[in-house]
Amino acid sequence: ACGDNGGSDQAGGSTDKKPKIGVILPDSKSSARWETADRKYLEAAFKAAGVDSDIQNAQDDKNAFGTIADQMITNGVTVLMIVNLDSGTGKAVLDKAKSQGVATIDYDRLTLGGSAQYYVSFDNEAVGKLQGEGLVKCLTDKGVKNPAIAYLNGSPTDNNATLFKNGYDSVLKPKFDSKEYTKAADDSVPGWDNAQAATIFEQQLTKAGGKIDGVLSANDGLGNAAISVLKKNKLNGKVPVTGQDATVEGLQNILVGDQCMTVYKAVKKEADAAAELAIGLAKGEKKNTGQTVKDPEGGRDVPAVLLEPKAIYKENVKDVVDDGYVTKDELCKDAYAKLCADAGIS
Amino acid sequence: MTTTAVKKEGPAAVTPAPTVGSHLHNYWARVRGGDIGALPAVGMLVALCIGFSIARPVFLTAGNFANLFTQGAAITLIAMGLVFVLLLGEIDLSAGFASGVCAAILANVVTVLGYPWYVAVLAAIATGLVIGLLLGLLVAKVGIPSFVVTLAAFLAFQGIALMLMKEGANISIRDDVLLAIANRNLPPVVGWLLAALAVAGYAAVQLRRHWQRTARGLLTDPIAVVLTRIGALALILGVAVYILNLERSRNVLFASLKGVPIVVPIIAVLLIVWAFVLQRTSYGRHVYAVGGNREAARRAGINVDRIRISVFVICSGMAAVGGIVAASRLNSVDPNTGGSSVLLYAVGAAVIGGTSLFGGKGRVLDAVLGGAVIAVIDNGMGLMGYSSGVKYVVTGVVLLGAAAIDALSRRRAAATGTR
Amino acid sequence: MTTTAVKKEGPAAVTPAPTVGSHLHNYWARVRGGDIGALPAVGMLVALCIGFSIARPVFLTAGNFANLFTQGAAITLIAMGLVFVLLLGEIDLSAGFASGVCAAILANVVTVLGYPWYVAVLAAIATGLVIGLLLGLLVAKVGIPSFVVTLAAFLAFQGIALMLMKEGANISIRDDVLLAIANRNLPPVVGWLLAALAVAGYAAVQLRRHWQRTARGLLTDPIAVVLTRIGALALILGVAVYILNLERSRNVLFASLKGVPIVVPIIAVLLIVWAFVLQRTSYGRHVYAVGGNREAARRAGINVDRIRISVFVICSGMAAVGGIVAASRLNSVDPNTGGSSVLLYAVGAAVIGGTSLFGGKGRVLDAVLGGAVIAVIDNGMGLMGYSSGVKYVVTGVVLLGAAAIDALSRRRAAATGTR
Amino acid sequence: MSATPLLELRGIDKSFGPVQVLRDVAFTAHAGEVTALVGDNGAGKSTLVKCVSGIYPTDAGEFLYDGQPVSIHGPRDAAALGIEVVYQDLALCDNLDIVQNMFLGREKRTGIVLDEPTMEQLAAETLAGLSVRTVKSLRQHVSSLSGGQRQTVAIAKAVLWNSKLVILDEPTAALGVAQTAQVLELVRRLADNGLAVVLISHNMNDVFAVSDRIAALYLGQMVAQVKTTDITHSQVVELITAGRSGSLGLPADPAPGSNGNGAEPADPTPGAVR
Amino acid sequence: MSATPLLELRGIDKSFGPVQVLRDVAFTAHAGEVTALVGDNGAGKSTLVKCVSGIYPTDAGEFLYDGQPVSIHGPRDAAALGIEVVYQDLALCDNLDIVQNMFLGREKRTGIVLDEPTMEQLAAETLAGLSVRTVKSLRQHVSSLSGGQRQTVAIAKAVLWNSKLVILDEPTAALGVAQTAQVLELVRRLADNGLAVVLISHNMNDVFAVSDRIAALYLGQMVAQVKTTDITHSQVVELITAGRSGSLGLPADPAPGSNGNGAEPADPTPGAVR
Ligand SMILES: Nc1ncnc2c1ncn2[C@@H]1O[C@H](COP(=O)(O)OP(=O)(O)OP(=O)(O)O)[C@@H](O)[C@H]1O
Ligand SMILES: Nc1ncnc2c1ncn2[C@@H]1O[C@H](COP(=O)(O)OP(=O)(O)OP(=O)(O)O)[C@@H](O)[C@H]1O
Ligand SMILES: [Mg+2]
Ligand SMILES: [Mg+2]
Repeated sequence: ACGDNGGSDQAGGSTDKKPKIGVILPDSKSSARWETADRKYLEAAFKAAGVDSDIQNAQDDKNAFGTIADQMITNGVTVLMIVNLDSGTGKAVLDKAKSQGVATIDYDRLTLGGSAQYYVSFDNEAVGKLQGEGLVKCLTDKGVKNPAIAYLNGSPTDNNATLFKNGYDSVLKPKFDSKEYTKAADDSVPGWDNAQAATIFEQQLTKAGGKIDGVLSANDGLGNAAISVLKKNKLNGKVPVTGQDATVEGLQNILVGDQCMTVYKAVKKEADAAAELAIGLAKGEKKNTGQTVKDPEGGRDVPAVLLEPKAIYKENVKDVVDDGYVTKDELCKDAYAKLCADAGIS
Repeated sequence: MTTTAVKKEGPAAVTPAPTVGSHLHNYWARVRGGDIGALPAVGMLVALCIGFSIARPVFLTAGNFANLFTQGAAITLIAMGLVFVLLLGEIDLSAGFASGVCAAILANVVTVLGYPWYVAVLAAIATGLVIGLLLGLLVAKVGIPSFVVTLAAFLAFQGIALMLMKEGANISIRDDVLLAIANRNLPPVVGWLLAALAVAGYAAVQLRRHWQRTARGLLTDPIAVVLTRIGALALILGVAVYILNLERSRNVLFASLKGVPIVVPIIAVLLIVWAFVLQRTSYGRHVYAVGGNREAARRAGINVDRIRISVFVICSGMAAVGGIVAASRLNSVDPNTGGSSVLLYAVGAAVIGGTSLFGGKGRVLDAVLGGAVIAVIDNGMGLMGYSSGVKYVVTGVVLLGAAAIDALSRRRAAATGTR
Repeated sequence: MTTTAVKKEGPAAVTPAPTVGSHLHNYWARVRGGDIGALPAVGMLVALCIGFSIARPVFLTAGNFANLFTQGAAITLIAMGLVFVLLLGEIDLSAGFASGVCAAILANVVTVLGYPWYVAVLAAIATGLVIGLLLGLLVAKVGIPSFVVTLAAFLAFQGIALMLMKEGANISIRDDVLLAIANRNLPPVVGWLLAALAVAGYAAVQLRRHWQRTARGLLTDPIAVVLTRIGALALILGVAVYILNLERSRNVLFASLKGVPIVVPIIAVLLIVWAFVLQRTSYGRHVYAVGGNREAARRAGINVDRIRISVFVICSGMAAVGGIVAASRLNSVDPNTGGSSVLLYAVGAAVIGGTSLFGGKGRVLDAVLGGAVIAVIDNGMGLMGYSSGVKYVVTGVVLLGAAAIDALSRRRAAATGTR
Repeated sequence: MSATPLLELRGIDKSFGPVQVLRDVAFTAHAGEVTALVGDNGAGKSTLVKCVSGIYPTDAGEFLYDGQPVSIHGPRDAAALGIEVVYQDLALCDNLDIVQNMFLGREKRTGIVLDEPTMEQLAAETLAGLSVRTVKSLRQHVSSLSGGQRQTVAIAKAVLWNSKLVILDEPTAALGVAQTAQVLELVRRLADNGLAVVLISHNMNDVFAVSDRIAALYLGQMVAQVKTTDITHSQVVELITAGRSGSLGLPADPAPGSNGNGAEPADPTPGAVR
Repeated sequence: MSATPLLELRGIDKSFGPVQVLRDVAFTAHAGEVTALVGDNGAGKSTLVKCVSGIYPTDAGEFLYDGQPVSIHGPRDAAALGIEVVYQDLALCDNLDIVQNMFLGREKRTGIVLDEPTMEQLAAETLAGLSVRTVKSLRQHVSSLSGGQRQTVAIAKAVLWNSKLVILDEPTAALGVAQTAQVLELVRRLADNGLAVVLISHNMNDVFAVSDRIAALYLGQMVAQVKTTDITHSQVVELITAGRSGSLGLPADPAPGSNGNGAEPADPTPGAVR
């Protein structure tokens, strides 16, 4: 659906050209959502509006990120939507686009000091906060006294991991300070790599002499790694584990009871909102979002659409399916059919 | 033409049959001369273990000992295959992602398509073999340098893994047999049985060889040395099995946890098989020859292309096995399986163990020892509780320190002129 | 002892001075014989450009041409340094993260500490040199294999970069001079001036050499060939500068965008300097000698250790330059700068260009040509709009295809017995 | 010797890129005879041998083996025909020991397992027959051998097998007095046993001591192939250094380099850089 | 020759791991003389040379140079003392051309730039003096040279410099008749110009033709060092193969291998595997 108008766009004014929207996604490894959900929903929205689009993924490579942006501008996009890998790179791209008269949107991640027209996102700190609260809830349900908590943070080089951590720290740190909870371990997982996460968690468990009562893991993949180790020690289900992204695997773990909760971000809503704004920009319209976010670095109030992430427990797994984010076929395969039925998923 | 009288069968019989004393003396002279085999790698391991035990006493527990095996298994298996490629002076950058692709096939076949576990395992290994065949053909027949071929494969396999995962979703593995591979243990009795079998087999091979050589009047190690070796193996295996058969559950009420992890016999069998292939078959001999001097091997009538292709097949096949173990350990496969540092660690394991990147020098045991070094470092560092930045730095420094032990103990080799 | 009369000064004068015709004839015979120098790499580039231009006509625009340079600059610079290490048959896995660490130093000095840009640049490059010295000492003096040393450094530098970034935050660069490096262009006039200067310099060197050799009665290329070479360079540079001086802004109302990107003269100068060092100084000669046969070099009295250390210094120094350019291009530095595929791409660039991993064979130009191949593939793939899985696969296949062109054109070399 | 020669070459041409090394070479080797191949340094002797053993492909020319035309595409083809070669550059694997090198490519096995004891015994016997007295152990890597010891291993490797044609490229260059005698005796014995032997040597004493025929190469051209009894020591030297001697060799003068570039007897002329 | 020898070695011992290769070796080389070093294959000649040139460290022993004790820690030290060596294994860089190899480590420069024309001219002259006639271009990589051509390059490389002691380890092994004559002439010329020359060779004719003294190594021991005029051809051969000849050499019998393991003249005995 793209590239069919390339080549001839050297000369100035772009108003009479067919609008074309470029989207740069960050990677496919920190979370599956970018390729499995965002791409799908955005493509659908653009198609419905009849605008051309070019969606690419930088694969966690900042150099590639810059290159893709160059290429999209060269390719003649009129609106550029980015999920930055970090604010610095993001800013470089946004500035370059601006100097070429290309409108820009920050998607999911705000580029500090940037120049995007809009910001559409879930609040990453809020995600972390939900995780922290979820863990507290599960521990309370289990009635554990003075629980020992292990952190499995995201990649140390990923700024979002830091934001998530800020979120759950805001919930849990007071409890550590008041000695209500104990922090048993706190490690980051390089590159969100699940295999390394398993080793890291196994060592956390060894170091704590087996006394870990709750795992705050930053996403479902890391959570599953922790669960695999717990299973090996026959502790699965006894130690609550958190997650994020509402992956099929994560939801299944929740249904079985091995995982306590995940955070679901209604990507479709986010994608639809962003697509609407982008299509508007492409057609030269300016929309009012009714909300702004302050860019602490640039000191600018960025018009924003902010969506609420949602905590998912066993009780409301159904909501994710109802949203169409995962299908019943995927989730309720084989052994999970009965569990699905129990959870009211039909 | 001076025709000097040359005695045909000289004082060959005069050469004294070695005694235990002279054997030890010769061994010590060899060690001082720099021909030290596996000693430095073992030295590294011991030094690391002592260091970590002092820093974190929990390192020395039975539970942690058992963890070591499962943590290091996948990388060790991949490294074992890489030894073959390195022996030819080639490199396979794609081994990591090849294991990822094979794991993805496994997961798809068993979870998505719902076939039984053995079909999935066969499919995964078959995929590995096909991948290896492809790489080998490109290297040997088309003549592209293996670095470039496998760099291209490194990229392509990442893409294939993503596509097999529908662009990024994980696939869970729920099959009990597959999960058992990296997560369950042998019943204690079976552990003892296997250990006894291993010792008996080793004894049989060693004694048979001894008698055969003695019968032919060839130089051989004294029987006492042979018996000592057998005894040493029995002791090591005995202690290891004993420790692994200790109860290591955090809470016996919940569940009992003891026995030799299932990956251990898997690694052991593969180690024996590949060591046999390299040391005792003409195929293995040819691998060394091609790695040592490709032109000489060609002139000796060895089908060099076939050897070159075969090592890639073995390497990717072993990568598949590694991928299966990794998938079992994580209970799932994701697009990053076999990614990040897996490849570097696997090559590093082989090299740390003593395999040369220039070909012609290396053993499968190197991969296991090197893999153990890396697993111990990883394991120990996990107990230290550093922040990620510090952890990286300390890991690097520890690795360097371990390698320095090796390098310094090998320096004598250079000093005495042996290479 | 038969004392055969041997004519001392034989028919040396009989050897005909080569004419243009015989020169072309000899060149063609050399090409057919497999001695084809840079031809395959150039062939690869042309094939790739044609392919992408057909698939996406926009590939051929001036704007895209300019993009190519800034996109490939950092990797090319790192690859240039790596050529030195590879020439010795060593490897530097840490070059990528070394560039990251140097970039982190740059950012800290200029942004956090607020020093002027030149202090930061000096600090970054000095860091690179110190890193190289350290690696070199460990390899040459302690005797640890370079793969292991730089694997450890690869880990440690990741950690250091993280620590310099305070565990994960990124540091922006706001300094205009630094930002200009990878983001601004030379005024068109300056571009023309530099091109003229380059052609004049080349002509001077070539003609001086020609006259010198002719004066001494040594064999030399005919003057017509020398003049043709100079003319060809003038033509290529002229066309390139002309295209880069075209207006390539998408919207002139917003901003004008034309001229040679500033990185181009930076790369060109470094290319000339390093090519000079390798081809025309005794240091360069010694690098080749040590890489070709370390023992022979040692016996010839070359200080092998010093050469080994020096190449690591050059490599890390160039990595620092690459890091600075990368930081400039991205306006910021984060702990991942120099990570992901940077290293593999940089080594790949050198190898694709024709540098051997076994040492003794390679040129700095290889790194530039190989870097160009990788940049073109990356650039072209960016225009195709594939999903990430497909993109990886296609990139791998394209890379393989390009390398196959090279391999097949070099096959004659093997067939005629030259290595 | 009217019987068909075991090996016959006709019109062999070989170039490396622009340099023609062999031109229109004819050569025969008869069973039961030692044929000495002589020529100056760089005359093309080793190249000719490598063409015969399939290491280099030829540009033109015919191979007849036992009267039958054959084509040899690699060392394996040559070995299959019963051709064994001791190369001047020895071609041993430095990372393997003496026994392993001697049996390389043709290991003795029981089942799939290498039969080391048998190989060790055979190797010891063969080496003993070659007067090697200073080798400390057969399990020594060949990289630690002296020049002469390496050469002996290479020779032993080639004569271990039942072959029909043995080619030795300067086999005694690095050998001591006793060892040289032993090898020459071996060469004679091989020929007497009915094998065809080709011996390349710069030592005219050796050549005259063992050979039945002498073939002389001069700058890539075969200038004469005659019976040893029909030629004198100094005639051979003349053939080697000047390409002709009396009625033998190249036709009298008109400049030896008349039929092509590249092969004239030029003193090394400074070549163009690059 | 009562003057102090240019090079004097005393009591040199050298072992490789458990194998002792040189034991208590004494050796002298006088300026203006050609000293031939002879010995069987594996006697330790090349090892002795490598000890002198600093490639191998010695286990024990003294070096006197011009009467002064010196210690040589590497080839650079040897070169600084004016010692030039042609090694048996040649030690050329295959990836460099002839000129580059000949000037390796001692390139001619103008400023920091290599002076290629001068090097090319000097190389051409030196090679012409060594009777090399088939080298096509001085810019040819040495990997493409014939065995004899390689050897000539190695010799030319060593004699290009103003040195005081030139050691040649079997320099004529691969050379043709004319080239051998040329090298022997060169060896004599060097000595006549006041250099000390050490020549290792297995060819007794060559040894007697040019040498002033003969030193014989037998199984790592120096069994005799005598004037060439005081000894006969067959005596030298006896020294080489048996270690003694009449009053020369090792003391009469009591089993030659009495003083140590490892060095007795054993036929290769099958060693223990591993
Ligand atoms: N691979 C090659 N590429 C280019 N030229 C080569 C190659 N191999 C050999 N030559 C050239 O071919 C000629 C013949 O070489 P060859 O090795 O056959 O000589 P030879 O007769 O064996 O000499 P020698 O007695 O010195 O061993 C030489 O001039 C050599 O430089
Ligand atoms: N690096 C080494 N390691 C072990 N043994 C060695 C090594 N180098 C040489 N030797 C042994 O030392 C002995 C002497 O070797 P050396 O090369 O000095 O002999 P040589 O007198 O030069 O013989 P040749 O005439 O064959 O060249 C030989 O038996 C050889 O096997
Ligand atoms: Mg030859
Ligand atoms: Mg020698």
